[in-house]
Amino acid sequence: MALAERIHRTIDATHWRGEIPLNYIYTPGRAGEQFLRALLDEETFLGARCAACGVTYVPARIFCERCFARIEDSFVKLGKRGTVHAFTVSHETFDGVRKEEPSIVALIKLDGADGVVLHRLGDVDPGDVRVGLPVEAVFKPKKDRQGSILDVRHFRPAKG
Amino acid sequence: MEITKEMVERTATALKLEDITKRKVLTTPWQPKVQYAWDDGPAIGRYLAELKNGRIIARTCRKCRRIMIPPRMFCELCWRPSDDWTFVKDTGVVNTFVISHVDWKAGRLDIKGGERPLTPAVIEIDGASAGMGILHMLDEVDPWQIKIGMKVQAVWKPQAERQGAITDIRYFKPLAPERKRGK
Amino acid sequence: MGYRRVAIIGAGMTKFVRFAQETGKELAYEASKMALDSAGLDLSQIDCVSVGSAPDAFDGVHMKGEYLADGSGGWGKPVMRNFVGGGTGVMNVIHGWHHVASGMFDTCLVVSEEKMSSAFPHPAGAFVTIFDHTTEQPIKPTLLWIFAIEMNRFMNAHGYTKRDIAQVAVKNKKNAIDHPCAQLPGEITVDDVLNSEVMAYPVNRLDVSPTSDGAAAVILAAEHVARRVCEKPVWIDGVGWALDTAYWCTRDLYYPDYVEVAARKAYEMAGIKEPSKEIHIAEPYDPFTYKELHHMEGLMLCKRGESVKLLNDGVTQRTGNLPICPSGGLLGVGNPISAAAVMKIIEIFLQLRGEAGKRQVPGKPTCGLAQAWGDLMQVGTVVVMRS
Amino acid sequence: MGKRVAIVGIGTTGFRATTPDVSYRELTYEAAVKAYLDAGIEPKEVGAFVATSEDLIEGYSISDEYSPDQLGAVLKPIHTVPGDFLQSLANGMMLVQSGFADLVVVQGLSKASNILNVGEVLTFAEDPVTVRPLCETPHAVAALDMCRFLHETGTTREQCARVVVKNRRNALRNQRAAHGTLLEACDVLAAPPVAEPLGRYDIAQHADGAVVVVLASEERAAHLRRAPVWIRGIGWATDAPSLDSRVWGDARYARLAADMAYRMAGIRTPRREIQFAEVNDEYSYKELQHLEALRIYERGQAGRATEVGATEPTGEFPVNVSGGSLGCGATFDLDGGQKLLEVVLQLRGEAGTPQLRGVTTGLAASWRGVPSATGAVAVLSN
Repeated sequence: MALAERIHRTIDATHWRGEIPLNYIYTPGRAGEQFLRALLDEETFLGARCAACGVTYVPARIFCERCFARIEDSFVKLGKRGTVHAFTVSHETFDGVRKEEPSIVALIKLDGADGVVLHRLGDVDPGDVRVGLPVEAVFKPKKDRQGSILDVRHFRPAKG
Repeated sequence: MEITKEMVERTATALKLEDITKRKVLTTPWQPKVQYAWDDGPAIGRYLAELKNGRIIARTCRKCRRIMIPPRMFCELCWRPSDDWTFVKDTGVVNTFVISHVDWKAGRLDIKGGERPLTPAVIEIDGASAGMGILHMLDEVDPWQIKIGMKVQAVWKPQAERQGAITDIRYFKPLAPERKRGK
Repeated sequence: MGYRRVAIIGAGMTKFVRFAQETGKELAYEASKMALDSAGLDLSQIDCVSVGSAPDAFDGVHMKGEYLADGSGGWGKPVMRNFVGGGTGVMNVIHGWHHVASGMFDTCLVVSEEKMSSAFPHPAGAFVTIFDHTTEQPIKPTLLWIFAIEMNRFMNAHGYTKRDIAQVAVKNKKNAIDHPCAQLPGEITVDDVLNSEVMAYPVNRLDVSPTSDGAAAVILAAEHVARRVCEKPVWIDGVGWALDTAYWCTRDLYYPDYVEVAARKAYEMAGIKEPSKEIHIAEPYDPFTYKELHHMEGLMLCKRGESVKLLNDGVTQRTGNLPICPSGGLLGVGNPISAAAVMKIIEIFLQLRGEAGKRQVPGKPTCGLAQAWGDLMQVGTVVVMRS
Repeated sequence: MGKRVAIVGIGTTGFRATTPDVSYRELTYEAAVKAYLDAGIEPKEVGAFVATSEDLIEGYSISDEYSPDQLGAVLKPIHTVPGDFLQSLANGMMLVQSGFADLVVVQGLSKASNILNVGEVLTFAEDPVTVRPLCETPHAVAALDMCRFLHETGTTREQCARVVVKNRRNALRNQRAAHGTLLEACDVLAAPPVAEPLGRYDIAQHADGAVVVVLASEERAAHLRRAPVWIRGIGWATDAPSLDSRVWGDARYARLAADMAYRMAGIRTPRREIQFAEVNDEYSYKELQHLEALRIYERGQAGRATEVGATEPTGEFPVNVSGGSLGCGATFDLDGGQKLLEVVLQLRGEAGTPQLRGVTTGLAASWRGVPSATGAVAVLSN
């Protein structure tokens, strides 16, 4: 409507294909650098605590989003244990392809943190996962770690 | 309050290129694959189809009497549907131009090694309303001989290679008299 | 008609650098935090946030306004992003003005950020995709071309030479020596510009502003708040913005009509009849040398074809009668697109308060202007400020 | 109390899964022509325009370049809000209230069908360092939120499925909707899982379409032909953008946005003072979660209400009579435009077959989709 003339043959309804051709390299930032290095070197999650708000963020960040205090000097090591805050059994990849094996994606509330880490669960049957399940991070061997969130292979039910 | 050097000192940490390429800082790469198929619609669809036929088509507005290229189904100035199709010529006049030593990736052309600079131009198409041009490339001319106001003509791909795209015109070249002044 | 008066009461910015270690969020935080501190406010006193950032393709994050919201002080607040390409920085302040002038909010934190270095090795792919996807991108254009195309037309129309225009780079880079955030300050000569690498004739390397990372922020407040919390509010007395057609090849690029339309609106609002006399200091957008001159003409700070004369006569020097880009501009301070234009707003803010330090222009200016430009040579955004 | 702002014209193309015969230009043009005709105005009378777009959705690096022509806005004040349509509407409202313009146009568009890989685009919105490398589907973000919502409120998957059944059936009666169909709850529950508990039918499919709205000041509205629909309240808010620190299981952004809109509208008991709503239901559970965040239902009660038919067109509080996002189609940042359109048409008595009787106040609530934590709310009255 609104046009004086329209396409009236299917064959004339054409399209043009294209893309946005880009490549990125991201720095993790001042806080992120330390967060990733803590995974890499110490197998621990680094958080940041805002004393005024009583909130512990993880990953560590340089500012408290609630009160805008600078918390760059209040980083805390949170270890690698926590509980499942929420989970999903995921059957598709991010580009929409059906996975052969579904993965379990979870929000992990690390002990001592208020925030959550998004990661995968492993060494567990989907049917056995529940909210509140205690879990721990499984790290790749040191030689395979690169300073990435993927240095953590997954979380698994905590032992003991 | 003045903004002083001391105040801004810690606001941004300047890295060197090699800090990134040699991973002195940690980095995470990503190459998005964002692809589209944009519907042409009647105006651009016909424009491309006629390019495949070796012709340039425009749309007219009866009210402002403009002959519009690229064609559009409405006149953006009169705010009414456009009226008719009309073919325009494949010749035109250089409105403005560039002698580019860089390509779209910001890569440098090897000018000293004899590579020809890219010479894009806005070309006012003959038969379209005054000042109505398109972006295209100039070639078969010494870049430094290009002048604003120069008459040019489309050089088409052979019919079999045309696919209904703006690149069915390979480039524009000077009309015959000007050509003698080229290399 | 009477508008609710809106003032700028605080400002902050990061250094502008080619590769910042900081994330976009962190840069936004540093600028926002400094702005809050300078106004003596804490985040709870901010009613809303306006985020300005140029293409998502620079930082490499879709919905960048969402991504930047926490670093911009937007947690749990009304946050809205605005976008007019390269014109976004000044638009962002205008957008903040919308928020406060409407009466819906009393304070607004206006934050602009750009991290162009994420696009690696160069954000060229982001530039090719600003052109029409079907009728122009297949020709593989680059952003430089549109500047070169426009500059050539501008030179041709007025008989300006590259030597004339090169003086803008000399002036602005020199001005930037006194700017603590500057990325590319320096003493250069006209010959340095003319002898620098040819990028795309008529544009040489030193005609071009750099690729940058950085952030800048200002705080806007309604009059009753501004008078209470701020000793030297700077008033936003006029705003204007306009976009021309996307069919850019059908316009005569020698003159920026869109800047004139935007400026007329801002002048009308500010009650300015003779801009060249009533405006004491200006920060027109200068991502490329010729652009400063092109915009001075569009802003009617001089007659068409006379901008070079003002430049030649030293009128636009920091010590001249109409200082232009006393900050050092994008050519000297750097060009993290939208943050660069907020830097211009900040420069006028500081100059009108007499707080520009070594950059302070003489004569106690009371009326200044900042302007930005963007898209396909298409958008003008103008703010007129008074002390 | 700000100056009153009215909607005096609205135009739409309606929504279809694909629109292969028109470009984004012509799609917007159609909605604009209709909106201006509806308002009885010419674009040259308009003081300012607000366009809505996100670059990666349009497939441009600076998509705002392409906003003026098809709105008749060449050399006019026009800018783009990369946000939800209702945020653009709020911006338009501010432009009227400030006195900058007494006639403002707000535009939104979806050409979702032109995006070949939506998952890639949405993943590109996730944090590049801490989330994106996992390469999980963006639907997982919604699924985690849903998991938490079900866990905290006791809402069931069946109740969510009832939302799908209702909205897609409602869409069958709405000529503007793209995805109407007859399903039963068991069909929804039996559909292949995408990210559990989300199955295929729990996720709205996309649609193309455009909406253009004309806003006017009270003085100007008095001289226009259409009876105004008043924007009584508007609100928008962003919760923590990072996945790590936001509230999961509750739409805090919607709660904050609604609080702002209700405050402006002077609404204390939304459930009583508002008669119907169009709320974002891009995922089935979102309708329920949003209704609770909007204080229409107590936490944990929206599922029950749905089960007993309270949100059906014939129920006590009709929700998404249009079919919502599940029935009309998900349209990215046109979401709020699709919701607003239906509320305006209902209040004018022009909704067609799904027309509710005697309604005077309605609510539109949008969400910017995963992984955002931003939503907007508008309260409208005739």
